[in-house]
Amino acid sequence: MVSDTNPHFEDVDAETVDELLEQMVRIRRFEEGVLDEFSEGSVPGFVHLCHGHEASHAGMGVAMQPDDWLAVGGSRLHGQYIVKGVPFDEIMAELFGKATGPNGGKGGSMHLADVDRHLYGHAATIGSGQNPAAGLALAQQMRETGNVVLSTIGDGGTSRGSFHTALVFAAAWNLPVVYIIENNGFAISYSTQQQVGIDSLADYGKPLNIPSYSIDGSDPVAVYETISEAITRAREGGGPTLVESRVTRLRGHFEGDKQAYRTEEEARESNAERDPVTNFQERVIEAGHITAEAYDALVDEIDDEVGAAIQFAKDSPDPAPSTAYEDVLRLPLYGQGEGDA
Amino acid sequence: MVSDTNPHFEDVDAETVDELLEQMVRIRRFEEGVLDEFSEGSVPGFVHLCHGHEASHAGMGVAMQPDDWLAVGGSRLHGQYIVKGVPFDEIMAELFGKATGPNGGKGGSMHLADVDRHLYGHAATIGSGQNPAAGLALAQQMRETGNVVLSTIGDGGTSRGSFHTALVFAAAWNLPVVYIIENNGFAISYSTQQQVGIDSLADYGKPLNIPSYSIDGSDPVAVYETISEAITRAREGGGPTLVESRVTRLRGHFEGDKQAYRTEEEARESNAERDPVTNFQERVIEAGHITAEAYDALVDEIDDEVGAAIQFAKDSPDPAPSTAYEDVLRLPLYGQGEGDA
Amino acid sequence: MRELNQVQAIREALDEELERDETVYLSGEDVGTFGGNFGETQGLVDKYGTERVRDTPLSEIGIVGHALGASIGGLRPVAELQFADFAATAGEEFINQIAKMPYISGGRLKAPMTVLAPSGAGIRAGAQHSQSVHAWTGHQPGLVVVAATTPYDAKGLLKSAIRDDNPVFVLAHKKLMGFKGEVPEEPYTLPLGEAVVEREGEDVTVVATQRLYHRSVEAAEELAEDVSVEIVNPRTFSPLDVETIAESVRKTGRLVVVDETPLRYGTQGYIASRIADEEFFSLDAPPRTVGVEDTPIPFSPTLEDEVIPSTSKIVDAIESVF
Amino acid sequence: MRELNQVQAIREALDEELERDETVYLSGEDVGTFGGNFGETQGLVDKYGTERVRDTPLSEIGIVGHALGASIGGLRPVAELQFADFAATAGEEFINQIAKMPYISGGRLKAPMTVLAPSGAGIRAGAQHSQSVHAWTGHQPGLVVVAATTPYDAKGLLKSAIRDDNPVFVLAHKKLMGFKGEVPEEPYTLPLGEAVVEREGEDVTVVATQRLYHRSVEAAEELAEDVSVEIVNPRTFSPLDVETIAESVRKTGRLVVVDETPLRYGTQGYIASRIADEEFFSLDAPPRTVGVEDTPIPFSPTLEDEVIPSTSKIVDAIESVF
Ligand SMILES: Cc1ncc(C[n+]2csc(CCOP(=O)(O)OP(=O)(O)O)c2C)c(N)n1
Ligand SMILES: Cc1ncc(C[n+]2csc(CCOP(=O)(O)OP(=O)(O)O)c2C)c(N)n1
Ligand SMILES: [Mg+2]
Ligand SMILES: [Mg+2]
Repeated sequence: MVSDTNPHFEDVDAETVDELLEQMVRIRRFEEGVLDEFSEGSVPGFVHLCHGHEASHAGMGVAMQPDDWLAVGGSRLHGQYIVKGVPFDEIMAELFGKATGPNGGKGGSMHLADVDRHLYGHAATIGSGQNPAAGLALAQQMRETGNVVLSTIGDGGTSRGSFHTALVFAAAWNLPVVYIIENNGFAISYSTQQQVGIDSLADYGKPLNIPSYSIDGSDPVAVYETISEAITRAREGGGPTLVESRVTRLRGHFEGDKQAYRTEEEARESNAERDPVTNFQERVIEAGHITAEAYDALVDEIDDEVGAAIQFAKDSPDPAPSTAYEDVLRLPLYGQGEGDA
Repeated sequence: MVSDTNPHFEDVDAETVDELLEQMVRIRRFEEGVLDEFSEGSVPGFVHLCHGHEASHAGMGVAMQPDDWLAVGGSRLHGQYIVKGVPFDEIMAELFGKATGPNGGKGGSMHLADVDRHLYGHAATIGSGQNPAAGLALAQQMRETGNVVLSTIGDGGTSRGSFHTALVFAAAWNLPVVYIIENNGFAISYSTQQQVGIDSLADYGKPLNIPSYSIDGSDPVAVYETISEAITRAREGGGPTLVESRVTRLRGHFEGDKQAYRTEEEARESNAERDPVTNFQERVIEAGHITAEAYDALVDEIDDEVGAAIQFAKDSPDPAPSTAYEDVLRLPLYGQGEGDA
Repeated sequence: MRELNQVQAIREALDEELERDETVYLSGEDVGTFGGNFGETQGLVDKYGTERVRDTPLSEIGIVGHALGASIGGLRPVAELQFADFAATAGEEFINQIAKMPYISGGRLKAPMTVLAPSGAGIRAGAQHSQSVHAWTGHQPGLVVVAATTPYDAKGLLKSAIRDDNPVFVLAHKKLMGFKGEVPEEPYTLPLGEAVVEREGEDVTVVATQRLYHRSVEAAEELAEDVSVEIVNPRTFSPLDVETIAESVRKTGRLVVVDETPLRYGTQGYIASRIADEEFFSLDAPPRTVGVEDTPIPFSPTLEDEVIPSTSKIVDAIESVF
Repeated sequence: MRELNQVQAIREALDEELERDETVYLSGEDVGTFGGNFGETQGLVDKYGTERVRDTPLSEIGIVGHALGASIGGLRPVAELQFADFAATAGEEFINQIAKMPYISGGRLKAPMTVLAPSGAGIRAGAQHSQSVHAWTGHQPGLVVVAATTPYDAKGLLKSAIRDDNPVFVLAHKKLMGFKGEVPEEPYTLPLGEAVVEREGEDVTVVATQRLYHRSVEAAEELAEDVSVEIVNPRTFSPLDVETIAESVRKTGRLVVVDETPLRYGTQGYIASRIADEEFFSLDAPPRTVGVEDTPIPFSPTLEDEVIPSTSKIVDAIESVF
C-alpha cells in the first residue's frame, strides 16, 4: 500500500522531484511500449514488466552518481537499465535481439550489461548477482575509486543462500555496497515473506550488524532518501547497507501469467491504490509542482522517444549468425602462439 | 571459557550426570587412541580430533532418543558418531579403512553413516548437510514418526549460504529439526565470529523467528538441557530451534596443524582453563558424585575398549578391491532388462 | 492411440505415482496453485493437498538438498527445477551429496529421489535458461540421468524414475513441451538404462535424443532415397546403454552422434569414443559428432538458431560419413 | 637447473605476479597467516599485507563469486579453493556466471580472474576431496581450464593464467605437491591453450597429465624395449589443443588417452573421438581411454588404489593397441 506520506517531496528540492517523476514515467511508458510489442510478437522470449516498481527504481537511480555501479537483480529489470542511463534505443534493440543492442543480441531482456555506464548486468539465475556485486565493491575499495555498488534482489531471491554469503563478505570486508531487496510479495506465485515467516526482509542484515531499513518502495522520495544516505555511508567508508523496498507487482510475474494464485480483487485493488506512478503524478500535480498540461507533455515526449526506440529496434539488423561464436573467450590466450617462453 | 556455573548438575538427575560424564570420557579416550594410531601411521588420510567439543557432543547425544536422527557437521566428528551409539570397533575400523567399518572403508573418518542407528553421515564439504537434515525432518513430519533431527555445523560453515537456506526451509515448513552451531572460534585459522562481525551466531535464527540460544558448550548440562528443550519443542510440533554451542578447539584443526595463527599462550591457556573433560571430572568428583577411584576405573575400562577397537581394526581385513565398484548405483535400474512394459 | 503432449504426459505420470504410492510427494517452486512452470503440475495440489504438492522457497539447494534427506528418511521425493540450468545452483548437492552419499555409506543409505527439470534451447531464453546439462550431471558417478524425447518416453521414464531406488535426474525438453505423441491409456513404465532403436536402417547409425531426435528423423526422411538411417535414442544418458548402439553400428558400420550438449567433454565424444574403441573394426567411416560448438546459448533468435544443430547440419554430418 | 617442488613453484608464481602487478590480489580460506592448504601461500601475507592476501569466510560461492565482480571492476583476483571438489559448491558461479557473463554481455565485460585449486586423488581424503574436475568445468564454454603436471608447468601456467584476460581455472594435483622438478631461476611464462610433446616416440601417442602423466612415463619406460611411446601433455584442457595430439597420432597411428576424470563424459572420450573423427585414416588401432571407471573415489587405500589407474593399467592399455 502506498503510504500516506507518499510523496513527502517537501523534503527534497524541486529538481530532484522532477527527476524522480521523469524517471518513473520513463519506466512506465517504456514498459507499455514493450507490452505492445510483446503482444504483437516482436519481442522474442518472455518479458517481465516493472509495473509497480517504478518508484523504487527511480529513487535508487536518482540517488546514484553516474560512476556508481549497479548490479541488477530480481525480475523487474528494464526500469533498472533505464535509471542507469542506458538509452531507450539500446535497451529496445537488445530486447528485440538486434545487432544494435549493447550486447549485440546475446543478452536480451534479462542480460543487459553496459560496462561504460557501470551497469554490471544481471544474473538471470535469481540471486547469483550479489557476490559479484560484493567483488565489484571490493574493487572500488581497493582501487579507491570512491564509487559505490548497488545491487538489487527480489524477495524470492533472498531464500537463496548466496545472498546471505554476500552479506557475510560485505560485512567482513566493510564493503561499499548497498543491497536493495525489492519485496513485491511474490516469487512468481510464492509469498516469501509470509510463507517463510519473516517480519521484514531487512531483518536479514541484523545478525551481521549491517544497517538495515525497510521502506515504502512506492514512495520515490523515501527510496531516494534512504538510498542516498546508504550511498553516502558506503562512500565514506561506513560499509554496507541493506534496504527492503516494499513494492507492489501490478502485473503477472511474466506476461502471460494467469495469476491463479492471486484473487482478481487483489489484483484490481492493487492497481487502483498501489500504483506508484499515478499516485506520484496526482500528488505532484495537486501540490502544484507541475501542471497537468506539463505532465501530459512530458508523457507525450517520452512516448515519442519510446516510439522512436521501437522503430530503431525494428529497423536494426539481426546480428550476423557468425557472431554467435565470438566473445566466448578473448583470444589468443596468454602466450598462445608464442611457444614456451 | 568454561562458565562458572559449569557444571550445574544439581539440576539434572544422577543418572544423566553419569551418562554425560561417560560419554565425554569415551570421546576423549577414543580420540587419544586415534591420535596415537595416527601418529604411528595406521590411520590413512587426515584426522580432526574432538578435544574441547566433548561436552557439546555428550550433551546432545544424551538428549537424543535412539530413533532421533543425527546429521553430522563441522569437523569434530568422531565424538558425534560415538554419542549416536556406534561401537568403537566399528568407528575405528572405518577410520582404518577396513572392510569391517560400517561403510566398508568407503567413508573413513569424515563419512561414517549408519542408517540403522539413524546416523545420516557427514557432508565433508562443510555446510552441505543442513538441507538434507531439513529433508530428513520433513520425512519425520510427513510420516509422523515422532522423531526429531539434529544437525551440527561449525562456526565456519555458517558462512555458506546453504546453511541459511536450510533455516529458511525449516522455518517455512515448521520442521522438527534442531540446528546446532558448534562455535569453536575457528574455521581452520579464520575467526568467523570476530572477522565477520556477528555478536552471536545464534542471531542467524532471529530474522526467521526461529527460537535461538547461545550456550556454554563446555558445560554438558547446559547443552543437555537446551537441546532437550529444543527436541521436545520439535517433537511436539513446535518447529526448528537454532543453538550456538560455544566450545574451544583444544588442538589444531587437523593433526599436523602448526597453528601459526594462534599464540602459544592462547593454546596453553585454553588447555588449562577450557578443557571440558577435566573440568567436569574435577567438579563431579568435588561434588562427591563420583569418587576419584571410580572415575579412574571408568577411564581404564574405556581405555580397554579403545585398545580392543584398535586391535579389531588392525586385525580386520582390507576391503576387497572389487568392492570399489559396488554401491555406485543400485542395479538393476527400474525395469532394466525387462524391455518396454 | 490417444495423443498427449509432453506436459500432459508428465502431469499424468506425476498424478499416477502420487496416487499409487503415498510416500511420493512433489516439491518445487510454484508447483502448487500456479501449476508448474509449463503447467505440468496443474491441478495436483487440489487433488493431493499442500503436504504432498509443496511450493518451496526460491532455492534449488533447498529443493534438491532437502529431497536427498527426505529420500533417506523414507519418502520418494520428486523435486522440480524450473529450468535444468538451475541444477548448477545446486552443483554441490548434485555432485558431492546426491551422487555420492549412497556410495560413501557403503550402500547403507538409499536415496530414491527424482529431480525433474526441462532442459535445452529454443525458447529464446538466453544463456542461463537454455542449457542441456546431461553431460556434466551424467559425468558424476552415482546419478541416473534420463532425457525424454516423446510424450511416451516422458511418462514412462518419469514413472520408472520415481520407482527407482537411485537418485534420478529426468530431463524433459522445453521446446517439446507442446509436442504431441501417442501415449497409451493403460499404465506403463519404461526401463531405465536402456536405449531404444526408434527407426530401423541399414547404412548409418544416428544417436539422438530430445529435440535433436526429431530433427534427426527429419534428416533421415530427407535422405531416405539415398541412405537408410537407423536412429537410436539412448533415453538414459547415465548409465549409458552402449551395447544397443554398438549392435546398431555392427550392422551399419557408420556412426553420427547428435546431441544438444556442448561438444567439449559432452555426451557425443564419449559415445563416439566407446564405439571407436569397441567397434573400431566395424566402422567404415570416422564417427562424427554434432552438438553445440562450445558457445553459451545466445538470446537472439538468429544466434540461437545458429548454435543449435539444425536438420541440415545433421544431414551434412550423415552425408560426410559416406 | 634449480629444483623446486610444486608448492614452491606455485608460491613463487603468486609472489612474482603480486609483485609485478598491483591489481593482482589473492583470496581464499586460510591463505593468510595459515599459509594455504598445502603451504602455497606461506609468507605472502607478510610481504603484501592483508589487503592483497585476504583470508575469506568459508564460502566458495563468496570466494569465486566476489572474484568475478572484482575482475570486472578492474582487479586481477586469484581466488583459491582448498580442494577442487569445492568448485561444485560454487557450481552456479562457475557454470552460469563466470563462464557466461563475458559472452552474454557481447564481450563488453572482461573477467580476468584466476581460480587456483588442487585436484585429484591419492591422499586418502575420500569422495568429496579427491576429484578431478576438469571435465565438467572444461565442458562449460567460456572457462579456460589448465592442469599442472610439473613444477615447471605449475609456475609457468599460473603466471599466464593471472595475466590472461579470461577466467582461468588452474588445477594443481594434490598428490604432486611435494613432487620436485626443474624450474628456471629466470622469470618465464607458458602459453595457455597449447599442448606439449613431453616425450618423443614413434609407435603410440599417450595423452596424459598430472599424476597420470608421471605414471605414463613409468609405463613408457617399462615398455621402452618394445614400444616407443610419445607422450603429449595437453596442459590446457579447455580450450583443447587438438592439433598437437593429431599431429602426434599422424606419426604414431595409435592413441591412448589417460586421465583421472571419470570416463563417462570425461576428458578421455572427447579427445579420443576428436582423433577418431579427424584422423580416422591415420589410426592403426582403436583409440583407447583410461580413467576412473565411473565410481566416486573411495577412502580406503586399497579401494582408492583400485580406482585410480595404475601404471600397469596404462601399460595394459598401451599393449592393447598393438
Ligand atoms: C536460481 C533461480 N531459480 C528460479 C528461477 C525462476 N524464477 C525466475 S523469476 C522467479 C521469481 C523471483 O522472485 P523475486 O526474487 O521476488 O523477484 P520478482 O520476480 O518478484 O521481481 C523465479 C522463481 C530463476 N530465474 N533462478
Ligand atoms: C565447502 C568446504 N570448504 C572448505 C573446506 C575445508 N575445510 C575443512 S574444515 C574447515 C573449517 C571448518 O570450520 P568450522 O565449520 O568452524 O568447523 P570446525 O573445523 O571448527 O569444527 C575448512 C575450511 C571444506 N571441507 N568444505
Ligand atoms: Mg518478488
Ligand atoms: Mg570452527
